[in-house]
Amino acid sequence: MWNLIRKDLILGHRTLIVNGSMALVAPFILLLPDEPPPVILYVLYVGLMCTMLPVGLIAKEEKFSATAFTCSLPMTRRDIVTSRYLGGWFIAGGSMAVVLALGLTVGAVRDLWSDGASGGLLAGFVILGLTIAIVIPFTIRFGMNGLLFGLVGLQVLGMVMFLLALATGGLDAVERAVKTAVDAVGSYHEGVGPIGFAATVILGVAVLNWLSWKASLRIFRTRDL
Amino acid sequence: MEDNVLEIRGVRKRYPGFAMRDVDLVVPTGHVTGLIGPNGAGKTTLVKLVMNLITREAGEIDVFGLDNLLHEAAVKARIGFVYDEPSFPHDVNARDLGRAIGPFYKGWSSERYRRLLGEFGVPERKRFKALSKGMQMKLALAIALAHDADLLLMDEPTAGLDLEFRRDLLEHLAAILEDERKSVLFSTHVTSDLERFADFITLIRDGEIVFSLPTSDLRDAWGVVRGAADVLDHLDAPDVRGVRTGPNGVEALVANASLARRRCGPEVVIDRPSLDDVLVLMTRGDSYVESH
Amino acid sequence: MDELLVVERIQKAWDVVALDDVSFRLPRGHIMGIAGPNGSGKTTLIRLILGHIRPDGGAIRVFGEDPGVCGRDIRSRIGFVLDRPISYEHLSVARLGRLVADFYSDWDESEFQRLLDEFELPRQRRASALSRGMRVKLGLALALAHNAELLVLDEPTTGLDPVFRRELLGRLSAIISGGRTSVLFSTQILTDLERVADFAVFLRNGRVFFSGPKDDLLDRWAIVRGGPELAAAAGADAVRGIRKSRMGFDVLFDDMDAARPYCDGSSVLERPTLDDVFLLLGSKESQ
Amino acid sequence: MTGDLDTPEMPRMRVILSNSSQEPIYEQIARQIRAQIISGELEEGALLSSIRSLARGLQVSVITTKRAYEELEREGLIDTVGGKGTFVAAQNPQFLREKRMSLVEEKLAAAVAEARLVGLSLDDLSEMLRLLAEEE
Repeated sequence: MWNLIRKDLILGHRTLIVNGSMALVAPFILLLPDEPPPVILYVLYVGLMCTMLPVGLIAKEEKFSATAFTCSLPMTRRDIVTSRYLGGWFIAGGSMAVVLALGLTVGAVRDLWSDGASGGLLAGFVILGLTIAIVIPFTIRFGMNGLLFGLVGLQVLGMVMFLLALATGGLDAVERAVKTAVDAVGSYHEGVGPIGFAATVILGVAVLNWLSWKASLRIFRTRDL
Repeated sequence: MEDNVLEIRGVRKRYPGFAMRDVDLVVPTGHVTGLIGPNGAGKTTLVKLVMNLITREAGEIDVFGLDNLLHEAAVKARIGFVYDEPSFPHDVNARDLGRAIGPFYKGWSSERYRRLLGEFGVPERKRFKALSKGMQMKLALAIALAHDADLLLMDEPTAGLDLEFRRDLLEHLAAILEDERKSVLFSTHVTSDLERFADFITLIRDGEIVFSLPTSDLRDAWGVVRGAADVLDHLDAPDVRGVRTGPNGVEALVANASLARRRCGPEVVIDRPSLDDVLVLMTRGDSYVESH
Repeated sequence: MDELLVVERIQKAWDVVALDDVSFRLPRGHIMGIAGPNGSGKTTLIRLILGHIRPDGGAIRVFGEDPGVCGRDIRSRIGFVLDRPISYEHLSVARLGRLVADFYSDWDESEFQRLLDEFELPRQRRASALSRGMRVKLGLALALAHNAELLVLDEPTTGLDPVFRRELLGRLSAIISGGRTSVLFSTQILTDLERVADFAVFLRNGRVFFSGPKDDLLDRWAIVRGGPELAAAAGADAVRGIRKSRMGFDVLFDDMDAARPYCDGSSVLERPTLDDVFLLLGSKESQ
Repeated sequence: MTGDLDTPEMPRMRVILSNSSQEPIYEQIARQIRAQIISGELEEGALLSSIRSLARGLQVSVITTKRAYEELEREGLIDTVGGKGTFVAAQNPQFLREKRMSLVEEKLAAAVAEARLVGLSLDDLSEMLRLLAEEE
């Protein structure tokens, strides 16, 4: 399994360097506006950029139809899918830790953490887990352009729903729904306290990844290369 | 040690416009089996099924006596695989590939890999995209040959390569075959390479195995009867494997040349068939025949 | 017999010598096959003939003109099928035909349609979706439809199966049978050259080691396969190539009678195949 | 790059194959090895190349060299000792000559059968034999 991740690192090192340096620099854009963003937004942004690293590797392999070669290595399809998830967490998590750590050396970034480091870290973990769980099966099934179309499609879908809500005057209904969801989470947070809340979130992300892993297995197992 | 390195039983696979029904094939250990057949006959499908790159509707495949689904990793660890369009990420070079792939194989030797790259003339640091198609193929061959595989599974490994390289490759395979535990399954359109070198020839057409025979049988027992159209009347029907009619006479492929000789007498031309002849004459439909 | 193509002492080099003193002639109504290892200059030669590049030295005459100078109207009388994808290949076969038709004054639409039927080419399918063999046939149809007098094909049969190759070679023979058109094709598969070519040119490292009727090679030349004693034959002037074999040497002679004295009881004297010629021509492995 | 066929202790066995002759390759191999055994070039007890290294050397199929060795073994000219290799069998000249004579007889009988089938008379056949004898 680790051979597969090692292979991706070696064969994809050029892409990793490119995406990695972007992930390193980009968060500083958040510091441009005079009023500093909440730490959660900063961590979310770093998380998103870092998950693009492993996803970029998978997409590249699909683009050059090198997946057939990977499958000719002495590995089962299960190993390959699992290595995508472990690799995803390892590369994205690792790079995120590095970016956040380096960020601390910059004063302005350090201040962001003052109002709730734990919340930020939890948010980082969640964004990592969510992106990996959603993007990997998508890329395995539809490959590189599938991923791009998917992302664009999501945005378009979001806009359409927004316009629909606007047109049908249901905007405040949507608002109310979002508000109640946020309140529910807030009250649940009070109810079980920060530790309990963090535990349920982590559990939730873990279950989501497990389900996504299962889905990817089924997709990949029946795919003709 | 298995006497058959590869056994395919009752395999079924369908694509739009192509169907493989209940294919059985046995590839003996310690020998070179040449796989020939027109484009779209199912050569690539067979190779991909063995490597489990594509799914199958039915059938079992044993490699080295192991079921290639239950023991997928163990089987693939002992196969050197060359696919007719080698596909690696475009920005990697031979050195990266060696470092990335070596650990997967117990028998991998980076010294042998470098020697092969040198012999095939593959630059170690040039990016894959910058290599010519022939050079990309040589890189794929170097990788397949570098881990001392027990079965070399090659789908059209010499397309577009010149005769000198093809002969060098056959030399490499012959050296490997001195160890009778090694085997080669080699699909190619350039059948002249297989003529003397392959031990067995398997002809596949429209998803069906037409025959699997020792090459020497095809070469020494079979014949191509060339003459006027009436020559067919002399021939023994079950013995005729294929006929092509052309503007200046007919060509009939027979499985027993000496019998045909006795039937047709000394003045009829009976040549030793080339593998191209066998393939062309056994493919139905005499579309265009050259007027030459 | 007028010569459609005359190549005279051509020199061409980039950082390495691509072609060195290459000469040959192709008369009308014949097929010439060019053979040589990868990188021996075949493609460079074809690009020179099409006027895409100019020689450093020597001269090329296509229909008596220099393709580098008046390339345009020469190219209208040449049909070429190159290894590269066809331009405008996103168009369907039929529309590609209409587009190409505008380039050629003497385009013959009915001939093009007839050829599409004869070659069994699907009119509505996009050129890019055609199989490799179909693409070569499309190139042929396009070339013949503007009744090109010289067909130039760069490795047309590479990657095609023997059935398709034999059919394609059959078409090349049919094309020249009218006596008006000549065909020049490069190949790595020497049995193809053996089957249809009238003339053969063998290139190695940019130099011509044989140029002439293919049948000379098959009917006049000879090969002696024998033991170590054959090393002595290396000096003979009829020897065109000598190569080590496991048991001794294979020696290529350009004349059977010149070879006979070197053949004692235990060695073999026979006609060479073009594979033998390819491997032995120009090699001097006796030292 | 083509490793040497003969390991030191193996004698120089000389087999030259013709691509164009009608004689099957395995027969060409058998014929030449038989001739070298009978002529004494390959003495008794000499170790021959293995089936596989001969196949590699001559660039032919392993089945072809196996068939040639099987034929020679049937004729008692060579024998294979499991695991150790194939050796030239013990020959005594008398036994050898007899075997050669019977071989010639066999071939002539086959020629007579073929001739009868094709309607050649005895005179035609002997004429053909005379021509062939002179040509050699």
